[in-house]
Amino acid sequence: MAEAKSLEVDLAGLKMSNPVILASGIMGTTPGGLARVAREGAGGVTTKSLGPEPREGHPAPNVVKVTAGYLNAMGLPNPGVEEYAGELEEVELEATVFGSIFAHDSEEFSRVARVMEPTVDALELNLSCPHAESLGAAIGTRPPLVEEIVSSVVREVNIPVFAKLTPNVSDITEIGRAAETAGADGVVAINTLPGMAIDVETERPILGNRSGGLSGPAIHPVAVKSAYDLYEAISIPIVGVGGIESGEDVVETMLAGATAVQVGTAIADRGMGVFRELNSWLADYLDSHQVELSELIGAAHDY
Amino acid sequence: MAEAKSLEVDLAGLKMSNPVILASGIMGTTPGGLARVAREGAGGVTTKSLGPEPREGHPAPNVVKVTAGYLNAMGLPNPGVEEYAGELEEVELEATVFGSIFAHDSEEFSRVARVMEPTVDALELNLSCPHAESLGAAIGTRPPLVEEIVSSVVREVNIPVFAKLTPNVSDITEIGRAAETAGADGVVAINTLPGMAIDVETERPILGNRSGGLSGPAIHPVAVKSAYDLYEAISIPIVGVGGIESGEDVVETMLAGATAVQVGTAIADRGMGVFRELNSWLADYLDSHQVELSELIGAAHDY
Amino acid sequence: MGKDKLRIKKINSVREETPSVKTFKVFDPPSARSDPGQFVMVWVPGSGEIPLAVSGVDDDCVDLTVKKRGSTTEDLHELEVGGKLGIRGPYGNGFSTPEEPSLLVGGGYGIAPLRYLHQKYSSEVRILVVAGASTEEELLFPDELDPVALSTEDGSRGFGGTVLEPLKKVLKEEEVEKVYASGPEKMIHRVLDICRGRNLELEASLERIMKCGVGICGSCLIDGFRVCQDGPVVDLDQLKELEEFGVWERTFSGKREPI
Amino acid sequence: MGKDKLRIKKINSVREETPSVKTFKVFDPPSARSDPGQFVMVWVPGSGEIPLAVSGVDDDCVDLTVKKRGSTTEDLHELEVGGKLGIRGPYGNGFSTPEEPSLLVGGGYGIAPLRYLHQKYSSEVRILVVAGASTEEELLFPDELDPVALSTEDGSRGFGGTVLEPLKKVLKEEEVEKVYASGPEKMIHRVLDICRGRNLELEASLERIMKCGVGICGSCLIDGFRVCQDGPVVDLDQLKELEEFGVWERTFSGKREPI
Ligand SMILES: Cc1cc2nc3c(=O)[nH]c(=O)nc-3n(C[C@H](O)[C@H](O)[C@H](O)COP(=O)(O)OP(=O)(O)OC[C@H]3O[C@@H](n4cnc5c(N)ncnc54)[C@H](O)[C@@H]3O)c2cc1C
Ligand SMILES: Cc1cc2nc3c(=O)[nH]c(=O)nc-3n(C[C@H](O)[C@H](O)[C@H](O)COP(=O)(O)OP(=O)(O)OC[C@H]3O[C@@H](n4cnc5c(N)ncnc54)[C@H](O)[C@@H]3O)c2cc1C
Ligand SMILES: Cc1cc2nc3c(=O)[nH]c(=O)nc-3n(C[C@H](O)[C@H](O)[C@H](O)COP(=O)(O)O)c2cc1C
Ligand SMILES: Cc1cc2nc3c(=O)[nH]c(=O)nc-3n(C[C@H](O)[C@H](O)[C@H](O)COP(=O)(O)O)c2cc1C
Ligand code: FES
Ligand code: FES
Repeated sequence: MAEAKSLEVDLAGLKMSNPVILASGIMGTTPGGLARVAREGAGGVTTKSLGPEPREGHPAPNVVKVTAGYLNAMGLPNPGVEEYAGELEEVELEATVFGSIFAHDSEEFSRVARVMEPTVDALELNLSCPHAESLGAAIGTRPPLVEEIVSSVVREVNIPVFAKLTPNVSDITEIGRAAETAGADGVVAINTLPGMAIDVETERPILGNRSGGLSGPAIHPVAVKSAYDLYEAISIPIVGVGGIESGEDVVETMLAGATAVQVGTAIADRGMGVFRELNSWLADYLDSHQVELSELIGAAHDY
Repeated sequence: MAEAKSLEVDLAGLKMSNPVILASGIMGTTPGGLARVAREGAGGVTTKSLGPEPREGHPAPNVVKVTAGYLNAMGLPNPGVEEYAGELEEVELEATVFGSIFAHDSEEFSRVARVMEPTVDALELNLSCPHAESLGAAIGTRPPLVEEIVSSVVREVNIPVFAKLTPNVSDITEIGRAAETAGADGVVAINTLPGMAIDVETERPILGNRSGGLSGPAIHPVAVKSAYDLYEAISIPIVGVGGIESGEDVVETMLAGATAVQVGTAIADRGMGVFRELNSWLADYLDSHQVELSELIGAAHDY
Repeated sequence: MGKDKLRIKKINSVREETPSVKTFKVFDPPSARSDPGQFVMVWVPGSGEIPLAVSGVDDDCVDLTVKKRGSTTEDLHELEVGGKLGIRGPYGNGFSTPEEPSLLVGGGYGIAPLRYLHQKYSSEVRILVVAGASTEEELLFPDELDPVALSTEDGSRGFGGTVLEPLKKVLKEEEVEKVYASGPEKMIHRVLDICRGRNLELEASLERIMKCGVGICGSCLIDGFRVCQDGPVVDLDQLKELEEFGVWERTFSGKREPI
Repeated sequence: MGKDKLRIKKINSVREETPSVKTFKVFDPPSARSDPGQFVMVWVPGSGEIPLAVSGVDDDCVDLTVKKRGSTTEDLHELEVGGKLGIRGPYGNGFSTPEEPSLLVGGGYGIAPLRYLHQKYSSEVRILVVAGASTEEELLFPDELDPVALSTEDGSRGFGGTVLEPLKKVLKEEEVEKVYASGPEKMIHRVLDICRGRNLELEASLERIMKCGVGICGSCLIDGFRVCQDGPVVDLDQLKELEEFGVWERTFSGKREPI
């Protein structure tokens, strides 16, 4: 019998045991949550997005189920980067740790990045949260701003820097190119799509924040297309996110161009076992198709 | 017992028997298809988008099922506006008829509009088809172009003109405002979202055109938010489209701000009976809630 | 999702039926549970997607009997055992269960769905077959279906010309209550006339361009009738109502052209 | 979708249990099929969304027993019969089925899920109740649960102080194999100590800030344990492993603060 194929992956110089990463904002509110997900088999874990100050987030309801996904309007609750980084130092994590951060401008981004750097393996810049007014959305849709922020953080730190992109633009490759030009080590795509749910009995928007971000299987085809388009446009690695629930979704996203993937909402429907399940499906796939993981990346572009 | 509530609606001066309209591209490839949908109870029907010349569309596969929706890349097949308008004259239609048209620039749009005008009750400008290269997508994402096209068509014809918007922009209200400024009588939102599906066994994009437009329940929350945001931004009527499958979805979209709705993909899963079903649910809702249809429009904004 | 999601399947066996027709056997339980007359959408990766009738069922496998015609069927004919196909469906409705002496009339590869009908019911009900082909060697399933009469365009076997002559002859000689027809629309149009004249029941399987198979794209419309969902099997009463049937067909652009 | 989709329900009845606690009865089959210990997320339109234990079931109706505390519970208390609530769930796991002499210990509105446990099993198994409240008139379900011992903070009835004194007393006097506890985390922490000291089994229902209920937002984490999905019911072995339990709580921002 042939040797089992390796799931190891090199993502912008980060050696990961497998390509399945916990997405930001899911379970990562506390370092204890990250540790749990690492034990459940994720190759990498991403912190909740951390900002310069503590934030309580939006009023509840924060989450509402829709067909094939969830709308969420958490409103970036976080204890502030100092607090979080302090707690993160106490925890032992058996996975690559991505520190997600957000801020209002490039200077603040750099400040937050500096605090985060010592406790994580890489940074992920959340340029894309669609529902925190004046935070994120505006930034992530404007190439010059993206360029300014990314280059300022890249100058500031000595670990890989990823830019997380919003799909809420006409052409995501413009934003990807701006991040690459500014020296980003990789991009993460996509964040949630803007959406809303209104209850017909009370006539009210359900979310406390009225609207929120759509995640889950509903957005998966958008995520695949984003990875595919970015792969044609840039040469830094792409981390694919959005509605990944099955091993098949992982492979599909890698064929589109992703070097690794992130998983968030799937935990709601599939449970914490989802990381092991995806990896074991992936291992079987590599075996039965006699292909190396790295050969999958972008393979759909050959056709 | 109280009298049954009326489903009649006035959409930019068009008197419709009910607010449920067939969306463009579904069943409307031929006037015979429109007639069928009218018989099935739709208050309005929209033609397939017609252009200046016949087009065969993209190579197959043209449609692929994804979770909670479909990706399609038809590629705007149509027999050309002359041919279609000629055939349309032969057919008797018991519903308000919207003629959907597309073209490369404002001049061509006006020309196509002129041919279409005599055979329809209103025009819908497809500014938004995401998968016909250089047709649509580029146009519908640029406010100045939208303004130019809409005003040129509005000058040209004497029937109501609706601009159909793509969600593939950072801020759909900018495009809605451009259409309003240019004199559009209403907007239709939304068209499909850009998406893609790749088969993991053959490593190939499935659609003949590689990528396509996502429709169906998956995009419904995006449609609701679009209608909601547009309602805050413009004062011309909004026709809500995207993943409407149930009477509840109709009411939700109207509460967000729509005066009427369009239904497309639901026909695949719910069958041709969907128009009657939506209307009968709607009638029951109006009765049991003792509310007039027109009171629903935008009611969610009171909260 | 269910039957609409594309399923990638490997070809189990390939049989050459005639110089231009092959039958591909594929393990695919959903379509193996189809009724005769239903069809599947078949993706030939790298080539295209086309509608194909189920021509037979064997446990969890289906037969697809394909005439080499243009680019996609040519590419399909290139595939060998182990080759990959994408399948979705089955779609549309099937033939009713034959309960009285019935006659199947098929032209060319149109015999494909009738072969499945025959396979399923010929042991229970008396079923006669009339078949037509271009030449003797292009005749499909001659042994299985054992036609009581047949035609070839070149006259190399049976009647010379279309299947209509042998059909009329058999209807004169045999007791038949119902006709099941499949083949070119022109042929079916004629069969309709024949059945109306003789007060026979008729069910026919129609073919149009089918881009979606799920009833939304409109490419398969005859009047307001969606062949993919409301058909492909239609009965005599339905056919009578279709004004475009046998008169107009639709091209890929949706333009109508005389048949 | 299933249980996660918000269901809008009208309140069937409202009962004032104490000056600060009301029980709302709502027709909602999915949560009426919950196990004791499970909870629902309840949307008070125009106010907020909060987790509430099911405190009893009556055919297809559930009881929600709610203490007026802050903005959302105040708004909920304003609602009358016919008022609308949104419900999703039930979420989390429930208590195991009591099979041996058991003791329920509840502090304040924490008694709510225990009342459902009692309702469901007290006819089959010997179940004792020890309850605590701030004052005599705030004591919940005194008649139904008929506590063998109780405490009030102001000493107006039973032991003065916490529920821990009456608990210890009863454990000395009665044969008990298993303790079911619900109430403030501090109380449960102490009950844990008491049970460990006496080698008793324990199941406790925990409370944390719950923003999603479906296990993704992370607001309810204790270490890596998601109270909403992995709990809210935990057993003694699980509690022993949780380092933050009884020590740190999390604010709405996720910041940890001493309990
Ligand atoms: C319900 C139904 C059942 C059928 N069953 C059979 C069968 O059992 N055996 C058989 O041999 N043939 C069957 N056909 C006909 C078969 O679909 C065509 O022969 C085939 O599509 C021709 O494709 P081509 O590329 O070889 O030819 P071309 O005519 O060159 O077609 C080129 C392209 O056009 C498209 N195309 C052509 N015809 C159609 C069509 N009808 N619908 C959609 N797209 C089309 C495809 O994308 C194809 O790649 C059936 C057709 C229908 C509608
Ligand atoms: C599993 C579980 C079961 C519970 N069962 C009951 C019960 O049966 N009866 C009962 O009276 N109470 C119960 N609670 C506690 C109840 O959820 C809180 O009392 C309530 O959320 C307080 O909201 P408030 O607005 O009245 O108070 P405040 O403290 O003023 O809260 C203000 C806002 O904060 C949020 N909030 C407060 N507490 C929570 C929380 N725990 N989770 C999420 N959001 C919160 C809400 O959005 C609320 O609107 C339970 C809690 C949990 C976790
Ligand atoms: C509850 C929730 C909270 C999230 N919080 C964040 C966040 O803080 N920062 C961020 O970059 N993305 C956040 N996201 C977006 C996810 O990281 C991810 O991009 C998105 O959910 C799509 O992936 P999924 O479909 O696998 O969930 C959040 C998503 C959800 C559902
Ligand atoms: C098969 C198909 C073809 C379509 N063709 C067109 C078109 O020609 N012109 C257009 O404006 N929109 C077209 N659309 C978009 C629909 O009109 C509609 O905006 C979209 O599908 C969302 O609505 P739904 O979810 O109800 O289908 C098409 C959609 C589908 C699924
Ligand atoms: S093939 Fe699309 S409607 Fe029939
Ligand atoms: S409440 Fe969100 S994870 Fe538990």
